[in-house]
Amino acid sequence: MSAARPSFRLFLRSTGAVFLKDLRSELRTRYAVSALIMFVVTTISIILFSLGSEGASPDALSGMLWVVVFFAAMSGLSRTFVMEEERGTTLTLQLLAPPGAVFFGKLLFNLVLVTGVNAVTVVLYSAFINGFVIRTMSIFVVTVLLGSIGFAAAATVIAAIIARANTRGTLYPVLSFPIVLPLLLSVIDATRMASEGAFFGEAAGEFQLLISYIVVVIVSSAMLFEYIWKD
Amino acid sequence: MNPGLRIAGKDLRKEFDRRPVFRDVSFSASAGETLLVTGRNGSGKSTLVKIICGVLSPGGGTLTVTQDQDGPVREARNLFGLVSPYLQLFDEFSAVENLSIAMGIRGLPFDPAAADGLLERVAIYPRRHDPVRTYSSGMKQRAKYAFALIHTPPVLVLDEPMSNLDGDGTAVVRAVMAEQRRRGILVVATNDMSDIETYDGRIDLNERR
Amino acid sequence: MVLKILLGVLLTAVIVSGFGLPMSPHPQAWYELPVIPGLEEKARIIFFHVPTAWLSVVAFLTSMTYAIQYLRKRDLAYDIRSSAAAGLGFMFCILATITGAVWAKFNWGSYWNWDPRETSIFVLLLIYGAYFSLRSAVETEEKRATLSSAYSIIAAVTVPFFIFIMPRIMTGLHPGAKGDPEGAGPVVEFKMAPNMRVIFFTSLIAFTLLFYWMFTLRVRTAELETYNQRRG
Amino acid sequence: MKPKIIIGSLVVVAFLIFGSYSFMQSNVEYTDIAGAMAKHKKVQLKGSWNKEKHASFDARSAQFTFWLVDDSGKECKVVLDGAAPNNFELATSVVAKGRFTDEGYFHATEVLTKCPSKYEAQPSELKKTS
Repeated sequence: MSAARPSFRLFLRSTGAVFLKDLRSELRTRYAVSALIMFVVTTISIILFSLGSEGASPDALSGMLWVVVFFAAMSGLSRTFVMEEERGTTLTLQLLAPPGAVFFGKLLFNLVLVTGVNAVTVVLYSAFINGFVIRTMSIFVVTVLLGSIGFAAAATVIAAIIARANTRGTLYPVLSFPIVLPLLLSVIDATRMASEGAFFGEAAGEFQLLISYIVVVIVSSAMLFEYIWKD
Repeated sequence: MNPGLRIAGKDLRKEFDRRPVFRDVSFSASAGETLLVTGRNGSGKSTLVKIICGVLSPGGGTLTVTQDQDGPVREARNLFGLVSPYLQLFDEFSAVENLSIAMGIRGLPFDPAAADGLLERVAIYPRRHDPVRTYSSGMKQRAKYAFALIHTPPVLVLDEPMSNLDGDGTAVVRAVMAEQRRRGILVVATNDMSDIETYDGRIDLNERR
Repeated sequence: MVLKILLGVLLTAVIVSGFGLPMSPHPQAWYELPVIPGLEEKARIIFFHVPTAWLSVVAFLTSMTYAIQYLRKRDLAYDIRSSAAAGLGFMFCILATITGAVWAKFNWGSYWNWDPRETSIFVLLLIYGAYFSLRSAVETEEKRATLSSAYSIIAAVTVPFFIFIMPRIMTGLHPGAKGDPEGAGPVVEFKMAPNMRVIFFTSLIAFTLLFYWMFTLRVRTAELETYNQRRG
Repeated sequence: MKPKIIIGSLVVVAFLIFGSYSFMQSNVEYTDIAGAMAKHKKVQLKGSWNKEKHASFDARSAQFTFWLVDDSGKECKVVLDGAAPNNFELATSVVAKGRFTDEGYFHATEVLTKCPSKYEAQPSELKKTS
């Protein structure tokens, strides 16, 4: 097809518009946010009940934080794409936006969603779980931030895949787990370092790994998205 | 308007599950012309419509769209407007919001006055601020016309143009079709020959299996 | 034909020599395998365990290569190859897991230890499992091919991160793991008596040929099946 | 289209390599007791088990305590979270991963044992036979 060369500014505008559309829709329906927050509250209280008066080792507690995050993310992040498919608006978006703008718009939305939810999770978790102490705040903050970006990146592309499949609900955790596992192991390790009181420099290796994971997943998803998105 | 505009398909074909839906579909249309697509259910009308609009890639063959040299150059996706039963609006938003979202995602400037004019024309102006979810199916169909026309597309593609419409609605659609014929290319996919008065080219998918 | 004869000869040689050659604490003749303290007769499983693990990785890479080819050319023939390789890979992955677990039971005391290598084979199993559940969840053939290709590529680019992260959080029992003073090289770099090494590498070659043969067979049957479906 | 794929693939490969460096970097450095005391960070302490001093497992705190001698002959107490590692008695040398605490012992999160190489005939025996 002969058409104008897509200009980068136009592309950014489309991306922003997709993001804003999802954000406004979420603010209006609050579907994903309420599900996510309820999930976080439920899992944290289950952890509280099962621990009872006994404490757990800091290692186990820093691992459990990410278990909460993982399952919360699994319950909410697929919504962006599944919702379009369920309401039949996938074609509408295909008509309006270039594939890349859809991908980055949705990625941005998931990023905002997961960062917000993770912030709430971390605050609730530190407030209610007694044995969970962070000695090196800087490591922890960077870990939560990079972890959120990584989760959003992996979740977005998997959501795009399962939205096009027939049985969605059960498929999402099955497909995500092997993809997210290296990220999960890495953030758990970094959180453990933060609770051990390691120096910021000691976690540099983890951060390097997290950053390269994020870039690799985002770049390869962006390349593959066009194929996933178009029938 | 749009004198250089032309769409042409050559030997288009599509398969699903290795079963051919259609093959050897060739056509061309220039500004001011109407293309009619007919064929019984399952003959691939909607598939061809999606291929023309660029949301589905053909299994083979080529589709060429030549833009008018004089006018402003548009991105490929902004050349087309589509109305069809399987196209859904974002139903938690109102009609006006849908139009502004569409223009935003297309990367084009949104003109509220033009939107209001369009909504008036398709007669849903009084309820333009209600969520689309609350509309009746006929109103949704009218809203889709506004959605397809807001960026004044050089090529307007109508799949089952009259579905869910009452007498007033069909009159509005006939006016839209006549206007599009003057301005650019009109593609209509239907089996109801009363939907359309004249056409310049016809693709009968029953012969293209 | 040549391939099948060669494969038969090589595999027979590996099986006979792997199981049959005597072990001696002081190997003198060329055919005597050394007795490895702590392993003894159990060492023989290495000729079969490592090749299966190797093949599950080779199959994964083959599957991914054909997945890329499919996305580029949109030809379902590549998807048949991609899924055939994945199917074989899944089978070899299960075999590697079982032989590994058996060996671990007799050497380290339990079937499963979450050693880095065990964890990575487990992840590979998960990926294969996810790949096939995705395939079964999509009805249209073209869509199934596209989605599973995309998934296998995404999975393939994240697998290396396991190799980067695993040794840092777990202690290795496997030879070549970081716990080993010899360093963190791949499995085959450990020291081995020369005659064992010959059998070991012959076995790797034989199994790779076996994979190639099974792969072409599966592709041919799959192609015949679709041909029949189209006619019938 | 094409250049996008090529550039994308290059970026993916570059960052995979970048990520692999994190793996090498994270190899916590090996040191002896004096070095470990001087640095207040996570190190890998290399030495061997002093078999004359008692090594014990405290079931209540789930910690294993033993004494480690490094190559310079210096000695220190090591407290490991968890049970004694595999083949601890057979080990020719051990590596403890962790850091020195203010209480003056080495707090290890992990202890690795180095056993004789596994797939070779015993070198001493080879000498005898040849």
